[in-house]
Amino acid sequence: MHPEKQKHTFEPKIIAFVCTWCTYAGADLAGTSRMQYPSNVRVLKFPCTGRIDPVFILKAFQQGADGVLVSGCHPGDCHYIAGNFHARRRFAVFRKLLEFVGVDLNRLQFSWVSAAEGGKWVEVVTDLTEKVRSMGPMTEFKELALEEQWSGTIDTPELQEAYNAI
Amino acid sequence: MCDHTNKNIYLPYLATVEEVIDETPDVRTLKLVFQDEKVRDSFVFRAGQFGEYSAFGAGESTFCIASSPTRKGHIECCFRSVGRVTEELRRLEVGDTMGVRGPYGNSFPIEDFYGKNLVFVAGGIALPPLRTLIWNCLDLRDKFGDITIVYGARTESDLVYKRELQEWQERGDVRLVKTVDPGGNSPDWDGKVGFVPTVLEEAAPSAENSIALVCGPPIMIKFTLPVFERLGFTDEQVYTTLENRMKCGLGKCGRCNVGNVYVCKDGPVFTAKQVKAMPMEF
Amino acid sequence: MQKYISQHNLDTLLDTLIKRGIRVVAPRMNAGIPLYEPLGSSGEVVSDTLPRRSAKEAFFPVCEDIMSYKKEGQKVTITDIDPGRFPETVLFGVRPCDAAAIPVLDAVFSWDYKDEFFLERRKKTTIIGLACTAADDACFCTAVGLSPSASKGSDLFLTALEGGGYACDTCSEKGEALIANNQALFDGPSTSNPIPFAEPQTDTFDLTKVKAWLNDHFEDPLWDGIATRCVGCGACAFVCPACHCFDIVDEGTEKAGKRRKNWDACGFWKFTHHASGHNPRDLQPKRYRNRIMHKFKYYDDKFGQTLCTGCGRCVRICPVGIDIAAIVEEINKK
Amino acid sequence: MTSLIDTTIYSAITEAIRVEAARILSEGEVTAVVGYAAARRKGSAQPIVINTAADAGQLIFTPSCVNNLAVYLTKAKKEISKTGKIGIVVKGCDLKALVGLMGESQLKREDMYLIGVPCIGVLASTVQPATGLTAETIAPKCTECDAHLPQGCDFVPAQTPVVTKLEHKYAAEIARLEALTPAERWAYWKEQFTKCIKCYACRQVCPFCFCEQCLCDRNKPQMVDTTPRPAGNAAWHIVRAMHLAGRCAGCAECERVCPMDIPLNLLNRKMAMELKELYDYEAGFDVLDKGPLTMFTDKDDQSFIK
Repeated sequence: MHPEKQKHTFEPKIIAFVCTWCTYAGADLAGTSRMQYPSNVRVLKFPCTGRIDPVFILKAFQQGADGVLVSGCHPGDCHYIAGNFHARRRFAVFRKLLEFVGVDLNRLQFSWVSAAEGGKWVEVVTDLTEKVRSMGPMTEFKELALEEQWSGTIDTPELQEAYNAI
Repeated sequence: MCDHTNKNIYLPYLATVEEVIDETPDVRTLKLVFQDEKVRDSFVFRAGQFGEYSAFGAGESTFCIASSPTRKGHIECCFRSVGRVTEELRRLEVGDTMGVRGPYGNSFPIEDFYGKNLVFVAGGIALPPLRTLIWNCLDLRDKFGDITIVYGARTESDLVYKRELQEWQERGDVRLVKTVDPGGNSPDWDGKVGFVPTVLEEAAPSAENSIALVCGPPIMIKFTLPVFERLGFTDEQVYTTLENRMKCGLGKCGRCNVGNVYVCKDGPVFTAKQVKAMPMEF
Repeated sequence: MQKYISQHNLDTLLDTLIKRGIRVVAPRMNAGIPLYEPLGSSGEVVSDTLPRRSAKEAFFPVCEDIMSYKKEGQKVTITDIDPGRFPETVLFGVRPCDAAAIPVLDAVFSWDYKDEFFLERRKKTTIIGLACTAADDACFCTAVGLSPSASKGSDLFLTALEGGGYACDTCSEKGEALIANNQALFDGPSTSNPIPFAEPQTDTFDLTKVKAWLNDHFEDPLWDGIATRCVGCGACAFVCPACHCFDIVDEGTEKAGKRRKNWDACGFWKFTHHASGHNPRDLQPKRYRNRIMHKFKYYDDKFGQTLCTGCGRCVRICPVGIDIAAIVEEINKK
Repeated sequence: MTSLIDTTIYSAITEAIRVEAARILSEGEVTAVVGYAAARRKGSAQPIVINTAADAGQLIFTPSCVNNLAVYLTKAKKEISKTGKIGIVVKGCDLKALVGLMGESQLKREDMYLIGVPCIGVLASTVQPATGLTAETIAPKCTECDAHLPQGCDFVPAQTPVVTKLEHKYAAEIARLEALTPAERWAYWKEQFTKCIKCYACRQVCPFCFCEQCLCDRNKPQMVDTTPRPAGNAAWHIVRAMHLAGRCAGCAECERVCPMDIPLNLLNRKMAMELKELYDYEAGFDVLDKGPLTMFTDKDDQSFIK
């Protein structure tokens, strides 16, 4: 009973950094309950949101992610007591930095999903995928990856083909 | 010197891993065959030269060419996996591709050793730079006097080339002195127990008409050179190879210098006399 | 035979070169800093201040690809960079201290192995030097045997004349070829005298005496005295016209990527750090000693030239005010 | 021509610092004093470490004394022997850095003898060392300084800094950038980061960059590209700003030493503003044993979390 999957022109690449105790379990629950959600999301499991370093989010965007989701236990549920409290502050500050540098914050979504909230996981992933799909590919980091210093550039065909491949 | 047909001196030759030999839990030897037919025949090197080995995606790393120049068609390299490149190399299996750039550096002046007695002293993973020379000499055995090999490591499992140590032990024309640091020996260890310099002093090879070749961590070299002096070896009779951080391997990138000596171009093989003339910066 | 070119003709020359598709690199303002960069039009040239980075960048780029690789299963295909595709370049407005450093670099880049990335760009570039008329107290080119009007390294050397226009002396066939191709823009020698050159106020160093001192003072309290201040950054090496050390690094994904050559500096702790943890130059005095030794002794031992042209960039840029001229002056007095 | 800022009190301060340094050295209270001395170029100054009372005469304080000497006391600087108490000449902004380091238990207050300096401003990096101090040539950080008279020092010369009100340069620039659209801000920062040549001067002079091995020097895993291409530069500067968030004391050394004049302190000032707004934290003179990002409350803002 798969819902009819329309052929979309742009399939966003979503990376999800999740904590293994709550959100991963929630995603697992969504799976075992046969809930459907877009397959654009690639899930990376971490012991805690406190372990999710802002440089991972930066690296995800650099390697071609169009949207990043960071999700973990609700405050108070953390297996390590204070992991998500620290993460909360860290991500609040990191968001401001990315915003100041010019990254569109709609591509970065944070959420608390507990092990029982399979539905909420599906909802968060679907919302983010549709939002990013409507925004189109994230070109900032992709174009930046092709920029060269003036002295090192030679007009290689590879460079040209890479430019128009974005 | 290597004759670079193509103009890009940083371009490696591609080679396929033919055989993987685990010497110790973290030291591995790879036997490589060049993929390009022409390179396989034209790649000529001398004992003591080194190469830059590429693990594509991780970078390049510098080790000596461990196989003997007398054995054609393939080369071997032996490395311990400590850094990013060596760990990537460790993941290679038989049939995988890696890059080799070289051969670089000077080499042991083997022609001057003809007719002389040879004393090889090596410690831990520093046997490969001497092993290429040992096999080179053993393949031309009659050209040399008697050959003594003193080789030691921290523990028995740290000894590399265990098969060949066995072979050398069984040969009649080689005197092998194996040792492990005190406490590193298992009950049925048939070699000596003690640090390489002390074992060397006991073996007491005669300095008369002989050449000493030393290779090991700087601490071992520091304690071995005085032993050779006490045994009567002059500084011109003792050769060693220096291991410095290298990137290009051909005298351009500026990081391997000890004083005004570029280890990659003017070395890595030096006499003790040259090493003593260098400032203490290696 | 000395020629003359007016300011207007010079601008026309640069514009025609740009139209012909030749990359004209000259000092221009980039967000408030003078830098050697490709020109859009001749109007952008700024010739009164010394650019913040040196002209070596036209031959020894801050970062360049030297190879690219693709991995499929067990096979790897590597593609070479074709030096033929380096752009034709005219390097205009080069100060004598920058131009003089370039032939010094020729020696190391053609020592036995020919580094085509450097040498091919050298072949494809014509260097138009410009006499220096403004020096500040950081400049010390006269102290290391150069002068504000030295044409060493330039193919064509312009000297600004009073009343506008430049006298130009050809110093190589490339210079002659450039004049031959644009015959109309050059006139006969002019009689007006040049605008007075700059005079850096440092007295000359006796470089052989400095080298002699360095020969037997590898261990000396002088190094500790200076280098306790040095914080170990790469700024002095990167802005220096003569520093040429580089790093080779692979960048890319599992499947494909590039091998890149980019600037490196002996001031960094990582420069000589072994994977085993051993570092022959672990403390900053040893690293800073290597910088002075390489410039005033090692390069002379190997290639018979001094690796410093007295441009003063490292003096201006050093975060902690380490002044190489003061150090060499102190050694000179010993 | 804007009026010269009166810096006559600096000569009296220089005298006071020399006397004090000579005293504490001769009495053996400190083993060394880190201060400023004149350099070769006219009007320029450089950091210096003196060990004997006789050398105290070399100490000066002028508008060219721009370095933050706190970097010499961190463990990143292995060359300076840390035996016994060390005297250090500190401006207000430098002292905030020292306070931050004490908060991160890198330094102990009893190991330092603080010679505070009543400071009315130092020169910007873009001017020649000998130029006079005016509203144009003053360092941008000094236009927003609230630490003209350092607190909690062992000795402060008796001079009182007379401060002229100046237009806050950073606040104005940050407001201008915040008014732009994200695409314009990205273009602005892309242009700035393209200029970076990865000389790491900003990291090496920063008192808070004392890691044994910086994230960017590690290659297992390679989180930040090492080559100075715009992609690697952008990642480096974003990571640097994030690692200094809630720690940076605003001494703006990173911006001063950048050979390419990249306005790096804008990133740090923006982070400081956000932390002030979010968690009411501000770098100051009293040692806090927990920085804003090493603690939490259960009432922290989480409006951005679904």
